[in-house]
Amino acid sequence: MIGILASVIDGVLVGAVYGLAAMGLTLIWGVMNVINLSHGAIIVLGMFVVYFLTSATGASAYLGVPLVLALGFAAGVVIYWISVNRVIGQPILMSLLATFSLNMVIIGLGTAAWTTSPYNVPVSLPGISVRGYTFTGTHIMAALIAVVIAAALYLFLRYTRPGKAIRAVASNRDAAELNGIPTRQVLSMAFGLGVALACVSGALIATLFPFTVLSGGSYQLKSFVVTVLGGLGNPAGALMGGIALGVVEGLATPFTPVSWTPIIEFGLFVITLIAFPRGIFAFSRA
Amino acid sequence: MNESVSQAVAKAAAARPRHAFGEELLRQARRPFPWLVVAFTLVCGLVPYLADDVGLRESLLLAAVYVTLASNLNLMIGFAGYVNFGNIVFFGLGGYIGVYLATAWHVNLVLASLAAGILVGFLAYLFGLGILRLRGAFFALATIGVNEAIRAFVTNFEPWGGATGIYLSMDAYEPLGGPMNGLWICYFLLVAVMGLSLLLGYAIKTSKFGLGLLAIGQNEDAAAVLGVPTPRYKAIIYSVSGFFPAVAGSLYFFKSGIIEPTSAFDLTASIESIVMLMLGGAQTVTGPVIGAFLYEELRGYLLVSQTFSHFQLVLAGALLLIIVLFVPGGFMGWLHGRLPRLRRWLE
Amino acid sequence: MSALLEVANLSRRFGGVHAVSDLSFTVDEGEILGLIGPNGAGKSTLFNLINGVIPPDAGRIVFDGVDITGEPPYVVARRGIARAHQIMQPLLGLTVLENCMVGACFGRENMSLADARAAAREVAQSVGLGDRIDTPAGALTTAGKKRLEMARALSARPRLLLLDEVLAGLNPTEIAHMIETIRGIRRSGITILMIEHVMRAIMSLSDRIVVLNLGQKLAEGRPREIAENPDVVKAYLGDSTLLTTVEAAP
Amino acid sequence: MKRILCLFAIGALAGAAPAFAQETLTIGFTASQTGKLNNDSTAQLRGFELWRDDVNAAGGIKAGGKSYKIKFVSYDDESQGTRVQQLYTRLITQDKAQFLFSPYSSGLVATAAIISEQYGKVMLCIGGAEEKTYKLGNKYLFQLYTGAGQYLAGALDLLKQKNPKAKIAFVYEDDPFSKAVAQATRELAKQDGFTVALEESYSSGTTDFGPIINKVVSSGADALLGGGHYADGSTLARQLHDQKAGLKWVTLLVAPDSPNFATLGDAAVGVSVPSQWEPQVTYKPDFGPTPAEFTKHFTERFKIAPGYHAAGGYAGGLVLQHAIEKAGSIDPQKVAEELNKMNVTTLFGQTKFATDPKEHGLQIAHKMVVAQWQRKDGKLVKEVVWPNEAKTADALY
Repeated sequence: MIGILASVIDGVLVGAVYGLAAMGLTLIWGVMNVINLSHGAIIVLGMFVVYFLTSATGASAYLGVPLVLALGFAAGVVIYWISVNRVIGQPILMSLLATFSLNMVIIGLGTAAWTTSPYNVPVSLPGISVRGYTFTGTHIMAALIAVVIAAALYLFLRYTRPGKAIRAVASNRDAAELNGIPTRQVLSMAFGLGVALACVSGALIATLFPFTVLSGGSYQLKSFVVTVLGGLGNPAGALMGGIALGVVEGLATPFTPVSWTPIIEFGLFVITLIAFPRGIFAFSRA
Repeated sequence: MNESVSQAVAKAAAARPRHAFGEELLRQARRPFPWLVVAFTLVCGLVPYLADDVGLRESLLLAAVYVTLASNLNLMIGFAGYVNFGNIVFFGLGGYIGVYLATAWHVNLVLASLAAGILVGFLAYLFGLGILRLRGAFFALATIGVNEAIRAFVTNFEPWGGATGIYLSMDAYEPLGGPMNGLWICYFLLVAVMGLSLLLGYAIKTSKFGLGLLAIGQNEDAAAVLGVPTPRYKAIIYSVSGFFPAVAGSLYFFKSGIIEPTSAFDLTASIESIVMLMLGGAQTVTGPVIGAFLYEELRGYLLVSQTFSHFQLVLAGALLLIIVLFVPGGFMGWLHGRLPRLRRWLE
Repeated sequence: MSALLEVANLSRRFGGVHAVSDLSFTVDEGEILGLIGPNGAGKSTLFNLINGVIPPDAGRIVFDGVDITGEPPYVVARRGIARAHQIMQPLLGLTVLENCMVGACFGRENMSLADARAAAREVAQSVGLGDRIDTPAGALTTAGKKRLEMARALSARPRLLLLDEVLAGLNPTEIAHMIETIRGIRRSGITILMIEHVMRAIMSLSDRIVVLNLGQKLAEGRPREIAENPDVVKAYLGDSTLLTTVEAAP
Repeated sequence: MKRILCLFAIGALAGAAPAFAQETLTIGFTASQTGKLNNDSTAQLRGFELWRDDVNAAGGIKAGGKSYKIKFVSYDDESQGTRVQQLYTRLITQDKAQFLFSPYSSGLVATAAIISEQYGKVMLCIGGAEEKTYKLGNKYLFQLYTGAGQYLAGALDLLKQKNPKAKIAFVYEDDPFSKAVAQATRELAKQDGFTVALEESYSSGTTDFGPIINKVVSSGADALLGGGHYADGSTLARQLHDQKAGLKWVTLLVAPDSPNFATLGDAAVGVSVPSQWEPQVTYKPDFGPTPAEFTKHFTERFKIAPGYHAAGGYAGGLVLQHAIEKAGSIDPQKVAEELNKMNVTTLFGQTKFATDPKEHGLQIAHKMVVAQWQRKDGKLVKEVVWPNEAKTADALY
């Protein structure tokens, strides 16, 4: 029994980080109807930024989070103007391919620079042990940061001028344009924000698990699942979806072989898509 | 003016005898394009054989597989406007079914491949019932989900060897006259599948069914109001677009001698076929051929080039981005724009 | 004249709003029935219900003696109901000819591709798009797209044509042109049910008019009766166009 | 016509060539320069390169009155099976490789083997221990490593000495090699009277072992056997340490053999590995350098101690060289016959291939050792702890 509980708690902790990873994807998707297929590659960039930061300065990985946010935002704005701006409003295939090609470029450059060997960010925090089960400090810390960032994003979208502009553009681009909102600038800001979130989640994941240049793919797939569970363009939903995914994984593992988890995950994904195309948690749209 | 309207409508109303199927076939046979496809297929099949060039054969074999994938993908993406990101699932499943039948049950390769095609077509129809209700990006994601779920399932499916996959013993090539002969036979069959895929694409493009698909691809709701039976057409094309990739998968993995989940359900291969389609030009029959050959050449060159082998992904990605941003019609779109007359010759 | 289309007790709600509520009327073979009412009266919803884009919550739709309630739009189209949309929905990437061919192929006649090509060419010619057959629909002007919308519906050789504000956004010359076209269509034996805001046009074209308000039938009758109906006048209170156009109507 | 031209060309070359025939022998292979097998494959590649440079420095391979300089043609297979077949075909058809080395890891070996067999090329298989490939009726494959079935036999022997009633958890990568090892070992363990407390496989890209470690804790296991390759194995070891799984014995495949494993620090202590070879072994080779000479030479060149992948790579070259020299020809048929007859000891230990057509090419003479990471004078070192006659330290349990 305690084994199941431990497994579920672990699921919640990791799920919060999944949720943060998905937040960037869902924000971009919801605001400009672009599924960012370079999401995984961007998560990996976040991982490497933290890696080089800690190995160069010896500083704690958590101190790097604000810097990762800032760098991610800047990178996102640049990416938007290079590859996304032209395909806004075009058929979905175009934006999928534009972002996918970006994915190839980032992964390709990353492979050339860092090979595909695994990297580690050494972080050690005291964990909590209960009856043989240990919850590591890094997991708890990552989950806490994820929740704080989710809350900050929620407040930003709700109560600040740029946040309101993003929401306005998301709900009706033409109307926003008519009201004098410079939609393209707002879109680039939203894209930058999405990329920044992806980078931060990558930074946090790097403190938990080893990673390679190719690690992003699996987190990207998980982000899709989370986004579909949580509903489009809904950061709060993404956090809930992430935790839901973590709990499902946690609940499943004591009863089935771990290798079955992906079947459960993707089965759930497809069924949710068909049954609730707008997401299970869509009702709580922020 | 009003008179002409009533006249036109009345004229259109006057019942005409329908063209019989045979007559339609005859009409198609008088057009140059199908013969171009046949000639191309023969050239592909015979040149490496006559030149006895195994290296050329291997390179053309991959190109033939790519053409088959891209051309069938075109049915979904180019015609029906449904972005199928998990298209490779047909190829992988077909490969598994074909290789399994050929090794465990000792079914003849051709029969096993046909069975794989039919079974996968049927499975696709069933999946389609579920996921074809989704539109746009949601459909694209669902196809990824289907591919990943099936990959995870096959990884755990022991009769198919789980994560290890199925290995062919060298005996498996004996019915084909040994491995060397077997490779040639697999090659000819794959080239034939490529030719048939192209003819299928052409037949659909020039048919009423194809017109209906194009209408769905442009605006599904409007198409339905115009009378296009959208659910049926979508289910049919999703199923049909799975047939030849499955046959090709069966032949390809038989030729390879091994099938395992990671290579059979490789999402990257799916996306690569989209890249080829875009490179050559969607909505055309020739586009996938040009795209596949160009891409295979490029990839092959980059892979073994000392200078670029580390940058192959970067270059391929940059190329794709340029196409998407500046030449969305691909090579054929560009060519047709330049030389509209060519439209009559190269579909 | 017998009823070609019979709508009985039709209702449809969106959330708490009654878009169409217990509506009944008939369209006779060969007539032009005008449908008017203020914005949000449920006119477009009614069209969507008739051609099966959305299913009704209650009520029946009978077309040519067959109950078509709840049938999907492509079945309805095959039975002989075609529609020109208020917001133009041309298949932008296809040419004018191909657009019309879609209508011809999948409409009532179920034509072969070759027949459809011939029919589409003739119809395109007849609505004045003859010289633009190979133009992609996306490249047409607004008026051109409206014509295409009509041509495509006509190519299906329907028995009943639903026209949703085909005159909106056209200049007076174009309107006059279109009115003649509509008259021509009726002469060729096609029954027409049309929504229109250009009162002068609908008053002159329609044999009968049904007035909708808040999803319900407010009035029904010949154009002149409608114009003098006090309920209608009240519903349009503040909308002086109705009064002036009706007074100006012949 | 073409033939005549060819003859003409050969004649012209022969006329131009110097009297002592110095020719080139092309050996083709792929290595995982990128991808998840990168770390393991690189070590093997270094073994190949060291052998090549040694041979060429000594004037090449001498066979039938000629001497052949070795030339490598190699490509990056990205650790993926799809690329392997394409590239091996290219090596054979376009680059005209006369002999082949295998890629690294059982899955890729099996994939490449199909091509080498289809074209009838001799392939020395170094990085693949799984046995199924040799039971498919192949004629030109020769395996250097001890087969997967024997991999963990030593670890079980050790465990029997320490705790005959140990509860064992099998946690292994879902790939052909690790799966074959785990399944064979599980049967051995049951015969030896151990309890199998848990059996879990994980996919190759796994980075989060939390769920599995929770299950290990729940199962109450004392010992963990399994792992896979470097990337996953080192992660598993680290997370076992972080989550304090309370195991008394951990043996992982492959990963702990790499010198890089020492970077795990405390997490590495006590982790053992079945090894094909360790620098401390004292085999007396029939030809080629001794283990000590090789270790010194290798460490000087690459600034890192050799693991068994490196030694295996070097030995693979030696075995091929020996067979060619004995055959006095580079005809694949004749070389294959020599390999069939071979029974030699190199720095890598004894090598002999099965000749029964049902398992042709399988390694039947080579023996393994078990090595364990221990702390000695504050430094992490890898000690041989089994078999008893070869051990350099006692096992930590």
